[in-house]
Amino acid sequence: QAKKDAGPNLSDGVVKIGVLTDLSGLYSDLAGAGSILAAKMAIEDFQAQEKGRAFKIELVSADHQNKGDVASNKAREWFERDQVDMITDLVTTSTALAVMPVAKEKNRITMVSGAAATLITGKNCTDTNVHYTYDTYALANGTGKAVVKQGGDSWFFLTADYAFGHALEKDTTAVVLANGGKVLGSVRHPFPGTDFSSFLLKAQASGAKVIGLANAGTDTTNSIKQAAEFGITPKQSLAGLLMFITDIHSLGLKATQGMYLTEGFYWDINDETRTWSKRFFEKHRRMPTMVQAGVYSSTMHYLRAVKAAGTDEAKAVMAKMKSTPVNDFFAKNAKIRDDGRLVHDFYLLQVKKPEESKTPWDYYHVRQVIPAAEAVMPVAQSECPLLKK
Amino acid sequence: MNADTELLRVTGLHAFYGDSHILHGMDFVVNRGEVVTLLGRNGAGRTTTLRAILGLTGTRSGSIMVNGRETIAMATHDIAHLGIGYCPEERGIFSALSAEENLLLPPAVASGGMTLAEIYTMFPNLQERRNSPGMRLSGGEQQMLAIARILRTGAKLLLLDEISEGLAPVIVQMLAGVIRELKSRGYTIVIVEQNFRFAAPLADRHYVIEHGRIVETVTMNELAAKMDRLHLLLGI
Amino acid sequence: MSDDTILETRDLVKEFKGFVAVNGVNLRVKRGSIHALIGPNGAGKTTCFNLLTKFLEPTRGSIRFNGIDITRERPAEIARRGIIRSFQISAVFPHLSVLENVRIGLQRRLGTSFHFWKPEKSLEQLNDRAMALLESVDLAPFADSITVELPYGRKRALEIATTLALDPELMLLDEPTQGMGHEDVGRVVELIRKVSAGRTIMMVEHNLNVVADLSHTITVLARGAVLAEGPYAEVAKNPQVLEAYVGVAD
Amino acid sequence: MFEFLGITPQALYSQLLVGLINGSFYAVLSLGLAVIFGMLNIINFAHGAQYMMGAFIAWMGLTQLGGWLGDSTLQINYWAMLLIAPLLTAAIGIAIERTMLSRLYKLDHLYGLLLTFGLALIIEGLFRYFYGVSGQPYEIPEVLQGALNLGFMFLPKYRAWVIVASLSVCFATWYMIERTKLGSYLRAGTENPRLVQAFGINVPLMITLTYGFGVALAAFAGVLAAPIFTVSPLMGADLIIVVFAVVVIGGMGSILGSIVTGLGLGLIEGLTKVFYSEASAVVIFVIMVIVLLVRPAGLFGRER
Amino acid sequence: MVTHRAALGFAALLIAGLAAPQFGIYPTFLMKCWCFALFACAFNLLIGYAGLLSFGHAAFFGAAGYIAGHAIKVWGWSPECGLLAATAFAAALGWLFGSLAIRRAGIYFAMITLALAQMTYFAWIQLKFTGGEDGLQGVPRGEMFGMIDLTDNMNLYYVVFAIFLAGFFLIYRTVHSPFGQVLKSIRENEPRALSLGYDVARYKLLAFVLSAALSGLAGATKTLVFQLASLTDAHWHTSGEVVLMTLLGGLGTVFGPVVGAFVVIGLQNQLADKVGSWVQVIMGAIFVACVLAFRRGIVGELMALMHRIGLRRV
Ligand SMILES: Nc1ncnc2c1ncn2[C@@H]1O[C@H](COP(=O)(O)OP(=O)(O)OP(=O)(O)O)[C@@H](O)[C@H]1O
Ligand SMILES: Nc1ncnc2c1ncn2[C@@H]1O[C@H](COP(=O)(O)OP(=O)(O)OP(=O)(O)O)[C@@H](O)[C@H]1O
Ligand SMILES: [Mg+2]
Ligand SMILES: [Mg+2]
Repeated sequence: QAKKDAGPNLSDGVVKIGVLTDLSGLYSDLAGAGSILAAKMAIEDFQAQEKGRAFKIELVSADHQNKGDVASNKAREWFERDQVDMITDLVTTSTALAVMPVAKEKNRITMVSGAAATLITGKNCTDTNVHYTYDTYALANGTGKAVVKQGGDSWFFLTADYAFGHALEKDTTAVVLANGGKVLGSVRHPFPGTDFSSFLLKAQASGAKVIGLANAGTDTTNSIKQAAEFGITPKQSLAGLLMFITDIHSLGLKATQGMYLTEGFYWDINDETRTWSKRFFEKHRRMPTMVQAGVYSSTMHYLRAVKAAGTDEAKAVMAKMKSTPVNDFFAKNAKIRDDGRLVHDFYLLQVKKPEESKTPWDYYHVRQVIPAAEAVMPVAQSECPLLKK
Repeated sequence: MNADTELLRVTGLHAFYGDSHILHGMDFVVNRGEVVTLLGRNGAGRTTTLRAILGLTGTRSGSIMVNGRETIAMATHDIAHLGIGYCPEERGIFSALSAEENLLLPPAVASGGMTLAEIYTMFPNLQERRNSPGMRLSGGEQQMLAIARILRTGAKLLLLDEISEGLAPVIVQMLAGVIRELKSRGYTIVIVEQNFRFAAPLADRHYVIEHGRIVETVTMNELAAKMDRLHLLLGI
Repeated sequence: MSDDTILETRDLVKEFKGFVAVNGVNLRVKRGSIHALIGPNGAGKTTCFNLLTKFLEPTRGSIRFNGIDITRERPAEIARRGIIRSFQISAVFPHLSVLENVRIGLQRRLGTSFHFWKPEKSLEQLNDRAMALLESVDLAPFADSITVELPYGRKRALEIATTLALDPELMLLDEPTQGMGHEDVGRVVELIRKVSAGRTIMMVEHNLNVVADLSHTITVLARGAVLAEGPYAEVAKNPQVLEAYVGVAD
Repeated sequence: MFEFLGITPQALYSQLLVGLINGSFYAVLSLGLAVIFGMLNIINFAHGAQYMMGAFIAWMGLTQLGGWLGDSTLQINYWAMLLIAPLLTAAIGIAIERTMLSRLYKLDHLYGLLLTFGLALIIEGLFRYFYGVSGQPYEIPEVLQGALNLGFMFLPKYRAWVIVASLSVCFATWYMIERTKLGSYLRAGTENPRLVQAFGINVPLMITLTYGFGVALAAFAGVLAAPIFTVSPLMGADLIIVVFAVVVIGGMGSILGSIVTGLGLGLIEGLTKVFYSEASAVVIFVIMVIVLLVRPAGLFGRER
Repeated sequence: MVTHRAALGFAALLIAGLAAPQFGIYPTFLMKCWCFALFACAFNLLIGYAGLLSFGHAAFFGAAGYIAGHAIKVWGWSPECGLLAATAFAAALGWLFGSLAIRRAGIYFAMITLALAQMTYFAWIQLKFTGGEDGLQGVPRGEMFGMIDLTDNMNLYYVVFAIFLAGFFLIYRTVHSPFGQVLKSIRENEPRALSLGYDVARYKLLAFVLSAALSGLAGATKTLVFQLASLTDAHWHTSGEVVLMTLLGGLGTVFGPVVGAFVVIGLQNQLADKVGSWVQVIMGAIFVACVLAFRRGIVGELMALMHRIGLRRV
């Protein structure tokens, strides 16, 4: 029973938000049910702030199984049949890339939090999309630069042999070279892989100081474990180019201590992040990942924009979202660029030693706050046609 | 008759393959040291009788006493251990095994089986082809192997199904000799045959089967007298 | 090669890993005759059949059919030349109807066997011919039955009908009466005699009555080589044959 | 010092050794498949899932059992698990064989493949539901931590143990099947179980135990794998396809073939990783196609 | 009698297909179902009538998807040309696979097709134009024959349905053709067919190529519907799914695969959001149930039931 008189001019009387995420696959820990929870919290908080007077909001969610076709199929169904207005999360690049053109065609909004590729705001950018949380450039850039500065100036890459791994390697190589380091070589491993020892031996033979892990998920965790087994670490150090707090959690601090990594969010930055994260933890029994925090923040930002624009029409809402800066526990004064990139601060983190960790999920030293302008890919490098007006 | 003289007693045996009822109450007895044949036309149920004795058909009911033990409810492999050797109609040579492996396959179920050397003297073809895979043997060689295989096990009750099939006349003659020899050693033998000329001189008794029942019993002495009846029943 | 020789082999040899199963066999089969191949078990009869139909590759030697060298041809080609074999165990298409079984044999000569776009109806033109063939082996009443349900003897008859459908010049029968009851044996013998009109038949058979009854020429194989050849009366008296095959009558 | 295509001999040796380690996993897994295929004529699609179960049981015993029973000191260590996990998995396998597979022997063998495919989906799905897919850590047992200095490389002790353990198991299996009467019973039992039973052998029991044994081999490999590969519900799913290829190359059902081919392909795959790592995922399939072109029955298979 | 029943089935299928979207059933879902139904029918041609279980059929389905996607998106071909090119490619791939695989039968055949499919799967990951694991997105639907606007969902629906019908009819025809007869005889007794002069390998190969081509057509059509080609379609799980559809619907029945495809896709659609990873478990359970309890599949069991009732009446 939406109070239509008080609320904005909505197409079908409700604002429908879809969380399209990985509920059963490799990334269900870092997004999945936690992302749905985050979106739900955002809706509840928004309704509470508006004292329920704003408009009716519905939440739907589905598992995209990390498959582009499943995601596009579901999105199409949501848009065409269920009048969903906005889809968030989209964990892998393939799902994001598959859903974005559908959304554009149907004039709806996507707010990607889970996917990583810079393609999303690059060649494949759309004007109905926001890439909210992080991308490979930001992570590679943050970690790459920091590690070279710490003296890790010769690199060897262990790269997952698929588009995403290649992109990660390319981005990081650029950063390493730009900061005066050198790249001694790289090896491509099949994706997904199980045994990395051959590749690690090659990395070892290269004599590089740093082995950059341009892979994700279990590939990364397996590489880290096996590097320790073959005595490669700590003689050479590893740099995880795409890692989440859940990876550290499953590997344990013993295996990961000392590693550098970059994230767009960490629960233990300040009181605001802690307060929100504690609330999240109460319900989920796990601390939020940056993806989940991003889902909350993006949903909230979207709802506020709908309210402000007085409509759920995508172009108008998009314009509102771009003109209003994000200001919450997740990001401060962050703005959405024309290519859809949310420009916000990132954190360079180092994994604590086991003895330094006092409470569960107390995993990182925050080594540096990477200012927004430095963290994301400069407009000049972007291939997004929307930026070239 | 009592359990000392009779080795096999079948009473009221019914057997089925799925829904089809094949044996309709068979009754017959085989005494120790006897050679008995089961005669009948194609499809009369002779093979089924042998298979039923070993529990290889579908459901069966009635009674089968082997050596004084009721076997109708026993598992096939336990029945075999009562001392039965079976040579199936389709020979059942294992193609994955060599001839000699085939020969050595059946485990001994009693003492006193023939030795490998004895068997090879009996069937020189097999010795020559011993390392050849079972399925590569010629039709007749397979037949010889199927018989030879059970002579090793010490089984004293042999169920032989159409053993003269596909063999050269000279080998058939030799087989007749083998059966006489076995009989003289005290073996008990049930033969299923089409080749009446082969079976007739060997057997102490003939049972004629029709539609899953014994319709006629002919002892060796009665053979000449009942020849006409046999002609009628078997179309010989 | 004279015109009345339909099939001729020269020094046909087949070795299996050092074992010589067929050893220099020279066969000469007269057109229109029934030619029996007999011999002790393991003599190489089935192997010979397999060589003639190219189910096995000869190690050496040549095969000529109607004066043409067919030693290098593939089984299907041989069949298309008109040499059709039967198997030691019955070979029918169990889940097709009896009529369809025969039609498979007839169908090849329509030349439409690869035509996946033609309706099945296009095969119905063959039904009359198929029925006639079934008639000739007394199977007409069973035309619509599913083949598995036939008794053994009738399956053999059906197999012969299917073979006849190809109108083979040369039929190779491997132990056609094996496993049959006495009546069936008689029926098959009659059948073979009937269909032998106008074609050549080669057969392997252990039932000497059948051999004596049917064949014009007999070749006796032993240990892969020809031991004797000639009409039954002659061969049956050959002492070597008696010893190796027939045995001494008791 | 000579170099071969830019690789020093030391590096080459170490890569070969690493290839051998993977090869021994392939060998144990394909051996299990070969045993099951050779004897039951069933392609055990659930083999990967059973491998995964072995690893999971080991992990549960070490880290979960205490929690379940309310006594956190209660643990079953790696060594005990090398025995317990295969036995437990085999027990499950036996239950599967008794209740399901045994009904299929009379049918086309393809049904066995389809059934085990379904089972694999179920097992993997259940584990995914309960444990997620991101994987569980499992520590290398104390005594096997650290590495041996071989001069040309540091060989982790655990990997050395993997080679020793799997080769011994392979050899023992080979001996049992090829050098004792058991082998011919099994092979004959595949072909004509009723007849073998008529010879006095308890064939159903033998088949059940054989399936159990094949499954146990998979679980054994799973326990071996637990400390070096993350324990995850998906660990067997893709591996199994590679192992199928190994079995096909070796010649299906050939015991010796599966062992030798498993080791050999591990080596070849290792070398591919060194010289052209992009191809390492396909090299086995390429070899498979080549082998099949030349020898349709596989390297050690019998032509039928 | 048989043709009578088949005609009835055809009519029902036609009416259901034409009417379904009018009853508010979501057309994109239906289109997906038709694509998989065609795929399953093509697969059934091979297993049901030639007795060959291919466990690598996703290779054709997926490959054609990529070819169609690339031709339409990058080369700017019209949809019908894209579909044709993709079908032709699948046929060629089928010829290649077939020539290798038909040298063996039974389980060996299944394994070899699986491995070959796996090889192509890795090729798709490596090749640049497929977009690797990201897939090939944004394939324009364009205009069919320059006149039917496919961006309209309803137009597209009827085009897809027409494609399905054409494929379905071709398969039906093939099964009931002189060629189909020979195929059946080969399945029944291969040495005998050979001895009758049929070049068995060539018949099997033609069946394989036909099946591959039609699977390709199905995959290409799916790309057109979803405007996307992805690795999923080429993955061996998809090969497994099509086996499931066919088995569930009824191996070797004309309509079985269609029913199976609808049930499986429908279930996946219904369950995916509600039960998450249980979908896999449920699919597995269906597999097991089919193999153990009703091997004739839905349509097969129905036909058996009708047969029984019919017998009783007579
Ligand atoms: N596995 C089976 N399933 C169903 N029916 C069978 C089966 N085996 C045999 N029969 C049927 O049982 C009947 C008796 O068969 P059996 O094999 O006992 O005959 P037989 O007297 O040995 O004759 P022969 O071996 O000469 O054909 C036949 O009608 C046959 O069709
Ligand atoms: N493929 C093969 N590999 C090895 N040896 C074989 C092969 N085929 C046949 N042989 C051997 O060749 C010999 C001849 O076999 P063949 O089958 O031709 O005999 P046959 O004359 O038909 O005998 P029978 O009358 O017993 O059927 C036999 O000793 C057999 O073991
Ligand atoms: Mg019989
Ligand atoms: Mg022979």
